[in-house]
Amino acid sequence: MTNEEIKQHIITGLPNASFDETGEWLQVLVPVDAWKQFAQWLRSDALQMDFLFCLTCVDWAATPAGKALLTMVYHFTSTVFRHTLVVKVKLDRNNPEIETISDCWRTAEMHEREVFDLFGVQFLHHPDLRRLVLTDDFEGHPLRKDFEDPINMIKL
Amino acid sequence: MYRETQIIESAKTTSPNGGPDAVDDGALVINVGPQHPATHGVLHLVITLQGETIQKIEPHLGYIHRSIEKMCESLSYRQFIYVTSRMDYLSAHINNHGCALCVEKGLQLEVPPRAQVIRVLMDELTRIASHELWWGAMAMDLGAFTPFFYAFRERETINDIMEETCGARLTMNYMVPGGVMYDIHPNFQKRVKDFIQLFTNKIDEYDDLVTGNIIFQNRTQGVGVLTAADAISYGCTGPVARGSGVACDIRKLYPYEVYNKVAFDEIIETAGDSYARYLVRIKELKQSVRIVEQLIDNIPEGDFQAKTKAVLKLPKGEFYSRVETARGEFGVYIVSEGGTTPYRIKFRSPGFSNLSALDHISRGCKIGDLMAIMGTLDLVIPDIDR
Amino acid sequence: MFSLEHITDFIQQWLYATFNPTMALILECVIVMLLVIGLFAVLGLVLVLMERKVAARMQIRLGPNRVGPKGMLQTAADTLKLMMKEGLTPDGADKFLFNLAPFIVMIAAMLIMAPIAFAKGFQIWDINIGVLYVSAVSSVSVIGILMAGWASNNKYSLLGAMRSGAQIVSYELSAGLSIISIVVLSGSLQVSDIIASQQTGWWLFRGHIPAIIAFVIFIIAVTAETNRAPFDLAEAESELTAGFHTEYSGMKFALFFLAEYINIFIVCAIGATLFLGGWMPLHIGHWEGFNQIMDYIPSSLWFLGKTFFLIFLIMWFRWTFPRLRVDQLLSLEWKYLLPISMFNLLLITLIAIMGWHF
Amino acid sequence: MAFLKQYISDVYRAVSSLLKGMKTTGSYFVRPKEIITQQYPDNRASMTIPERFRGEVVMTHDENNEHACTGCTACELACPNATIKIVTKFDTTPEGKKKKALDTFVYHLELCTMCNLCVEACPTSAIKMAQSFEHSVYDRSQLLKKLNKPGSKLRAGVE
Repeated sequence: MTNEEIKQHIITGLPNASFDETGEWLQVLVPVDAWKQFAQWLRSDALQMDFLFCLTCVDWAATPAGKALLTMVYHFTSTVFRHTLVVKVKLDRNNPEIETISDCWRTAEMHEREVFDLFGVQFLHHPDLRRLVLTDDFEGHPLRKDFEDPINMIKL
Repeated sequence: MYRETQIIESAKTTSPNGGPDAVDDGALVINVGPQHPATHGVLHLVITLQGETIQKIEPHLGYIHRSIEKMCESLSYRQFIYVTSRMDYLSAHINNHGCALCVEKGLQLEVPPRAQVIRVLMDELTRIASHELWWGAMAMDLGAFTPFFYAFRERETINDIMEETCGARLTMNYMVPGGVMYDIHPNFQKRVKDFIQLFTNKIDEYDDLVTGNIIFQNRTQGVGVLTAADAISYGCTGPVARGSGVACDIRKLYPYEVYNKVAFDEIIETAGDSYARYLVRIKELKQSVRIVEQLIDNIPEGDFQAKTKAVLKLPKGEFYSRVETARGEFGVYIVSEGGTTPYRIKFRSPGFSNLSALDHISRGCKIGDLMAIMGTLDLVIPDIDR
Repeated sequence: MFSLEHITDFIQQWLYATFNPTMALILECVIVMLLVIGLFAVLGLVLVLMERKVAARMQIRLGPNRVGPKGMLQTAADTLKLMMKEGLTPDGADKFLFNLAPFIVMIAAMLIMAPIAFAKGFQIWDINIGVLYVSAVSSVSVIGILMAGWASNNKYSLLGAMRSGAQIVSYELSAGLSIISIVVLSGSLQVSDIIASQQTGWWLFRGHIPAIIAFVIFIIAVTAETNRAPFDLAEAESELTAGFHTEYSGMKFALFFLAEYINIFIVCAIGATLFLGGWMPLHIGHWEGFNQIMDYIPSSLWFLGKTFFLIFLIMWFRWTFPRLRVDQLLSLEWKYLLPISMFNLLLITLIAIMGWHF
Repeated sequence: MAFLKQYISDVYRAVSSLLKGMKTTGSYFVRPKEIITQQYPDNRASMTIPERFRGEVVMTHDENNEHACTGCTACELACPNATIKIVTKFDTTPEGKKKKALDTFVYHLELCTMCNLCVEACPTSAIKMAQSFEHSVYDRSQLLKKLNKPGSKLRAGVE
């Protein structure tokens, strides 16, 4: 499907989504409260986005515009139609909460645990939200821009 | 730090999906790893057993987590490439390739044809070397020690070739944005051709020793079945997904460099069991040889590196590139704010997603099957932990 | 001609002439004990070195080559190291059983030495139920293994021990049935009689195809009984790190290690005795000249040659095959080996009754 | 009967596959020429290291004890691990002008990953990768190296 067709499909389902076509793939910005429903629709309906190949988060604290902003970035592709879509969800940096999608895409379970570990994003209704790579008693979230570790981090 | 008793307690009380697969009292919880002969690195699996049957596997990661993504945020676009060799150290070339591609995408840099061919040649040689090691280690996991040495004999030849051209055996750092670091060594073509000749004879020996062996077939056939739908849902890529019948070879789907100009087949098996994954890799060896054979005499003349500025600056924006490593799809996601260093970088490593399917496919298997499954998932732990 | 029989006879006569009978018997026992322990030490060193050299040659490498000429003293150095090492007993282990287990395994291995005929007339105890004795005592070692696994307080050890128990008990059956087929052919349980019955030819060749099948089954079964690859599930290092001896170190580990190799030697010696004629030289029909040349080779060399050939075969298995899974191991025994060997035993009985063998 | 046929063919297939494997290992057993063991360090004299092999960073000095390092710190900037530290001083040229020059080239071998980026970055080819690889020492401080030889100076004509 071309980007235009994908856009049409999305707008019928989610009128207040905003698009960005500057990158390699079509990007869509989804409000956080509509996310879960949108994800389920993506997975099963016309777009058939069954393959979530990248799930990550970006902390914008080091930029002037994003003092209180985290962005979840989901890269989807469809093994049926071979089209790719990037979905972004903006979160409040001080209290980041988002619904889990690990029930739609099984790979999200581990990826969400990783994002929780390194960014501190709370995934609601996640089956097993614990730290993944760091120890259970670790303090802070290392991939946030304001994380400081005076012992182990060497500034060049 | 993790305390063993705590982990055992947590494994007993928490059941991730609740309900039917809650662990009952007669279960035996054992820790496989982080120091265990079969995990090939510091992977820690907490396994709940009922007799010898696996009820649940819970991977505990992070023993070799170095926060490479955070490190890369303070390294320039030339510098960060070498770090990725330390992730999947068995396909270091291909990782570096993915990073170089991403930077080139951001700079809109045209790579000279000679460099493209050299890169693909190196990728395929790396893939052969990686699959060689996997083959030996997999046979060793299943109790046959001798194949390991045969595999290493051939792998050593590749390493020697790499050493001559790239200057290092494992973490080469040969890819730079815009091409390769230096031209191929004058002996390169001859040595690769010698290797190909030697190697094609040896593949039959591998079949005699392992593939056709009745014990090996019984150990792998029907073990750890991953369906196509599950493979997609778990984000599996590479030989793991292709063993389940999912076409996911990045070299075919989204060709980069000269992959659209060479003839090779994407190997797909449909059984989804360990044996299918094994066959995919063994057949991929032959396909890699085919690619190398096509390219080795056709390296175009010209520059091996495009002219680049001394300091690279990517424009503001997001760039994603993906390559097919020996283990699957390796993605590099760079968010640039226009500076000399990436603002945020994310490596989508194939091993991480492939590992997440481990619990699902090994439930109900015997503990001996776990070795076959882990062997065919071909996990490289630094790639998972990053 | 040089013969061990003359030496042993001479010593016995001298002992009984010099001392009273009780004293002579005690002295004889002491001599035998020293000989067996010496043999154990030498066998352990030689077999471990042989294993490492065979493995190295198959794996296109050199193997031990630093200590002594061509690495001959490597195993001696290893033994020295193991003796110097601290023998740890893990916390929470059953200390008594933990320390007892290696000795049980070792003593079981030592006991089987008794009825083996090393050369013509060179046998410790020619008991009239020799073969029965061997198969009875060899199953004692499983108790030691179970004990080691249980007492270690380690889950890997326990799993390994349980596997070993299931495995040895099952494979005893087909090993026993193959032994019985030779007993049927030779008509005696006594080791010396069985060897004597092969004067004209070895049972492997005289018993037609059923004897060969019995031999193959015997080799497979004893490989399993000695916990050797491809049946090394009790140790299975890629699954259970080291199985039942995970927690052992130092000299106690060395005893397990030694017992494994002694067991291999013993089962191969029994195999050589039953199927390949023990110390009997190779005789072919009426080729008198050939038979006489064969007779010139000392009987002890014949015995050792046959035994080491079988040991090499078992080592060859180990360095070629992957390991079986535990359920496949048992189904191999119960679905394939046991039915085949029962049917085979019937055939052999028929051959023996009808006198069809050569 | 079909069952028996299947049973026998199973056994035959199994045994023949096992024998094939034994043939492979057995053939290596009788061919000691195939042995590939390299007896390092005994073969140190006959060992050849490819000229591109990256063992450690060295600075080339010519027979007059002169090097080509101007102290421009390009390598220091290119290094991802802070392996290189350039200490500069001010020399007085014959014309009486002050000129920046290399004082000490500090090289931390223990931090180096042999990525070759410093050699690539050097505008005057003053440093290169050496083929030595036996770097193990008993004390980490011995890995901290000063690359410019004592009393060495900048080769004339290198800018």
